Amino acid sequence: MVAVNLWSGLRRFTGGAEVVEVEAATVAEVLKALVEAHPGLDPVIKAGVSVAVDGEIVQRALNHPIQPDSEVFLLQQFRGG
Amino acid sequence: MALDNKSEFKYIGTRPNRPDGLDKVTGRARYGADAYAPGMLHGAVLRSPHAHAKILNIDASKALAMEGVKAIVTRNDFAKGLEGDDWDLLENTIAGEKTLYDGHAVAGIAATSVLVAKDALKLIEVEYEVIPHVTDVDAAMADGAPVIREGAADHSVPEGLHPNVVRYTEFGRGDLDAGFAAADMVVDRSFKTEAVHQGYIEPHACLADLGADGRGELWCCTQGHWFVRRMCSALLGLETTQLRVTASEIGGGFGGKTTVFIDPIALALSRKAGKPVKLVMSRSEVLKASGPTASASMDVKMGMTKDGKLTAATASFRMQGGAFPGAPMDMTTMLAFSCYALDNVHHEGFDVMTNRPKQAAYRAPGAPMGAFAVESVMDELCEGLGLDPIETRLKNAVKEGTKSAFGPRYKAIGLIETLEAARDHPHYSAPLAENTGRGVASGYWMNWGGETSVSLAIGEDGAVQVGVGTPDIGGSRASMALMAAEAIGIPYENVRVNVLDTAALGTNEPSHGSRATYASGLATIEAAREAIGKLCQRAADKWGIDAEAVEWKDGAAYPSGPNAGDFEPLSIADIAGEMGSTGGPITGHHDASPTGFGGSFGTHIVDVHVDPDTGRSTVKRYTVIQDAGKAIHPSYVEGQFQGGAAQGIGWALNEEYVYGEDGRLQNDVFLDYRIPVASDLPMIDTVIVEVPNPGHPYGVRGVGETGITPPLPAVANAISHATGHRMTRLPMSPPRVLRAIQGKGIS
Amino acid sequence: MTRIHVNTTVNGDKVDFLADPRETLLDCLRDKVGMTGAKEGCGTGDCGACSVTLDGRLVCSCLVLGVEAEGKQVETIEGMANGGELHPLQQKFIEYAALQCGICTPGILVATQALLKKNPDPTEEEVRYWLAGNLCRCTGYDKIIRAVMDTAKDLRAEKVGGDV
Amino acid sequence: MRYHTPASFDDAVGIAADATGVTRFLAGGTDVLVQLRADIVTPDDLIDVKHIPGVRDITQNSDGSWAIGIAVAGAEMTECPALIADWPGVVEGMDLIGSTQVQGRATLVGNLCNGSPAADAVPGMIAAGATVSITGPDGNRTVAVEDIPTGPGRTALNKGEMVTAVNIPARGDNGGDAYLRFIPRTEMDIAVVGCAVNLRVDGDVITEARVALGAVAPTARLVADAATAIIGTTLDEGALAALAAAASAACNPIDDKRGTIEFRTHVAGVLAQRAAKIAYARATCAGGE
Repeated sequence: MVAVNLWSGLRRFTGGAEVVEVEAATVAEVLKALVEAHPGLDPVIKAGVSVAVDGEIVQRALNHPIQPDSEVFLLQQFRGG
Repeated sequence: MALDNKSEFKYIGTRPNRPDGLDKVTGRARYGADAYAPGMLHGAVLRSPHAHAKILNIDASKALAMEGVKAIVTRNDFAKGLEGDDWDLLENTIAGEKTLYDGHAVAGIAATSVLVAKDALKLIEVEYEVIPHVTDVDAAMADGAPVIREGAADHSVPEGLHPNVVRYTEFGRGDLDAGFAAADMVVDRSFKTEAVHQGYIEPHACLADLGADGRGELWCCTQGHWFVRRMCSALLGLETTQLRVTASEIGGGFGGKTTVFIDPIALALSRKAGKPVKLVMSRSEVLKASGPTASASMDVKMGMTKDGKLTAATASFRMQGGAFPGAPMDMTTMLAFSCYALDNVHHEGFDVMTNRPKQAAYRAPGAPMGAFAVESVMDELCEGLGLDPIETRLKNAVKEGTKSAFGPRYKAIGLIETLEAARDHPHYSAPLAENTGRGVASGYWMNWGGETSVSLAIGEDGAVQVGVGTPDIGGSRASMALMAAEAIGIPYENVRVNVLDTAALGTNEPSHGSRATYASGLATIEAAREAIGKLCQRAADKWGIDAEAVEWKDGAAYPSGPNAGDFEPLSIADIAGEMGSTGGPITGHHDASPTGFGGSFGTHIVDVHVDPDTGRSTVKRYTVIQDAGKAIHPSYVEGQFQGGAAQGIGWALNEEYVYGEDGRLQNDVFLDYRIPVASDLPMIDTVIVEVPNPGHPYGVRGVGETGITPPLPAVANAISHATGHRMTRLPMSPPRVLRAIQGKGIS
Repeated sequence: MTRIHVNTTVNGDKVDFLADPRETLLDCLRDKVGMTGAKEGCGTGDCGACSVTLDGRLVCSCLVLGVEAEGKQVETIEGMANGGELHPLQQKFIEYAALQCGICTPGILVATQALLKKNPDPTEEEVRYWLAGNLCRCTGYDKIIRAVMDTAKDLRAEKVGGDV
Repeated sequence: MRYHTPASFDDAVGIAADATGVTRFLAGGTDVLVQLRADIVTPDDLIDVKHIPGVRDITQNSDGSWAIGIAVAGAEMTECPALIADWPGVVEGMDLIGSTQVQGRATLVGNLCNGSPAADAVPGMIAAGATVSITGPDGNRTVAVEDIPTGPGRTALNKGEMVTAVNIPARGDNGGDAYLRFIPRTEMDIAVVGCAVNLRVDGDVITEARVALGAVAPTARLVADAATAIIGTTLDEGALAALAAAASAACNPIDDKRGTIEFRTHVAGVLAQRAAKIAYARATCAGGE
């Protein structure tokens, strides 16, 4: 299981949980599992998010691997200038 | 992608002439407006004179009847049924039922000359019904404010907020009450910043040629032509790969050329007229109707112990990004406290719509506003507790392994190194003249990887051509050539770098997010390594040994050790000269969406003199210290530092969007939109700190954006010290500073 | 609209074109003479990207009408190098990385050349004030000013050397 | 738009008098072209005055007074040492307009006839006591510079009339003038406040003075009270305070994107003091500069 840290604004979609444990080996699997566990997150993830995996920020590379002990954060989508 | 841990570089870190230098000093370089096509028409755009109005009717019959007018387009000439971001983009490109801001495009025209097109614009009759408008962020959130668009708010917005609040975020951790209770001093302040413009000197320009069969070409100045291709295809209902987009030389972007404004209009005109159409914005159109940055209204509260340890921090950011969702409040919130280790921290952000143009990215989008507020409070805490601002920052600075305020732990980073370099810099201890204050501030930009594709090919003469997809805004072709030269071991002069068009390479994200040197550089190195593998194979074939027994060094293949056999080395030119007969062309290619982009911290020191009688501020001395990871071409790294500082100084002192009561932009020319001129600035000293980024073979961090983050608070802190009054509002224009000096408050 | 036949000299070459009197010299240079080195950054004389000299006097070509060029000598960035040999200012700008995007560079070079003709030994302050009408958004001006000061020094040394 | 290149003032006036639409004279063009470009004014007839003989001349008359041609560019004034020695403030005012490039084109008369309350060249001319020569369908007249602007964008010139020269009095002994303006940047801005001071001394006592303010009222204005405040003084602290008060009192500015009423009123006093000090220093060490 991977512990995914959400931002607190998402608690109202997860029944108050700010950390959600999911079974996942890639970023794509994390996102899929989050929506399965909490369908309220679907529009959030569809709108675009970034995922931090052990300090690296993944936005497009959904095949990025995740270890069971990885530190994973769901973040808002990044933009650059 | 791991760090090579290479300590010796032959080409990286040198300062050769850039490959496009000659073109740019002789006038040969071709920018957006420098393209001409046979039979070309000229376009012009009719724009709304109202901040907010219903379009009741558009009658273009008189204009169309004018001699030389070949096509007129309105919203009806674009794709139907778009949703989400594409709908926003189309609505911003050309108004639908309502005009949403002063300068919003209403119709486009193509004619045989610019003068005819402009004359014809005056004959288009538009019937408007003017409705109430709002341009200020706080006013737009207040009860009774005109609603820009009902139903624009997304899932993130809690109940009870004004419909103009379209996105909301909130995150944090720890126990704020306990944190503030543990503080010896708490500062709670409100801040406000005005919208500013990227101010690139080249207005948007394009040349479009789109056939009735849906196949077309577009030449334009952009930071990312694949973005342009995707956006234009969506707005015109084209198949993406039917549109070939070529990025011209680009005359500055700073984030403002990562989207489209006129390109879809030029394509629609071309499709309708059956001829190429050139469309160039005027400066006034650029200021009114391209994508300035957001303005912000902010509250920041921070607590500190008397020995300088931060105990808790909260912030609320209200940001308007024009008549569409997209103000960068997410980046502002994530990065506001990025410099400090905090156990108790909370952030809140509001994305608010107003009757202003749709904001676009501007260098570290969202970060400078947050840094202004947070670093000002940090300075006030240090001042109030009698602490040194650099030592105090060092005491709280994040380092490798620290949990960031936004969650993840940092990898190897260089904030402490920049602070130590600032503390030890002679500027920090130099005496100050009368009425002069010194300000210090730090800042961060996390950078970006993004989709990247690079192709590399060996020429018959052994020279190397590199094709990248990231437009060169500030010397990146030189950086790519240096990295390719280093990877292959051939002279810099033997590498040619070209920015390829969308038909020639896989998808590339724009040159934004400080990603070009990082991501295209990484892909260039990997593509070079792939080509080296092939070169070694050719040598191995020739020698009749295994490729594993061939070693590549200094641009040549060698047998690796005595066991491999005794062969004369084969240079890249030797192998290339025979490549046609030894298996064909030799190329390397790399596609990636790299994630290890690291991030770059900077610390700035500035001395500002304030005329006590007029409130006029003069920057007397400026020093930028920033972590580059590894400076590929130090001159252009310094250039990024200096340019970022200059833009930040402009934002701090005199740049602002001024809207009148009528909701119209009052300062739509460079005369009144006051960017710094040469005589406004001192030399800008730079110190390049190098803490290698573990996510790049040579340790590169993007350096483009961080430099605009510290200047706002650094200048504000300096003026606060020079005047004895805390400056909480930008720009710190003379009337505002004079009022503060006279004790009349900050208006 | 009646167009006017204009005869002028650009970088030493006689050229002629038909101009609507509303068209600026910048428009005419770019669209009729085919010289796109001068750029339009503002159209109101505030950015200097269109700098040229008119009978030796530095002007913004966006603030001169094409018809005013009748019988005049116009010098543009395209005439600055001597064939394949760059002017020392051009060479120094490349060496000093005094340009990033390069859109302001032609105007700044033309303006600087005019300065050094008038004042071969300018102070940093004089260079900054002379160039105040040439906006650069990329560089913060630092490397530009250094390149100009250093070129001026080289040119003075060359002149002294020549006299000896 | 018709473009004319008359070879004499008579021809120019004839064209202007016969014109039925919008007419503009073109000298430096730094305002006309901007207005044309921004679609604010597109003249039907544009009269280029630069082909009239003598319009590019700066002439010092035998009595020491100056006549400045209507097409003399700012850069040409700053290249005339004798004019600068006599009227540094007048030249400073002209020199502050726009960039080096704009200096290559912009003219005193253009700056005056554009009618901007913030015109930098105008307060210096007013303080100097300059006049303009005017010719028109009804003959010639001479008008004080301060009587030319009548409001933003408006002048006292009648249809068909045009200025043919600016006349600046002889400097005379023991005089000095200065012009200062306030702008947020160091260059390239429109004046938020402008102030010119012209004075004469006998020993260290001011015997004559003229003070003019720009950008603080619908037109540049001559402020008699400000002059009175320093005449008969050695520009001591009391006189400076009275000068500042008189200058501020004469302000009737507007709030706009460039400055507030409050700011302009205050800074007018500050600039009046600073300009007076420079003019006084120039007068008291006249010739020594």
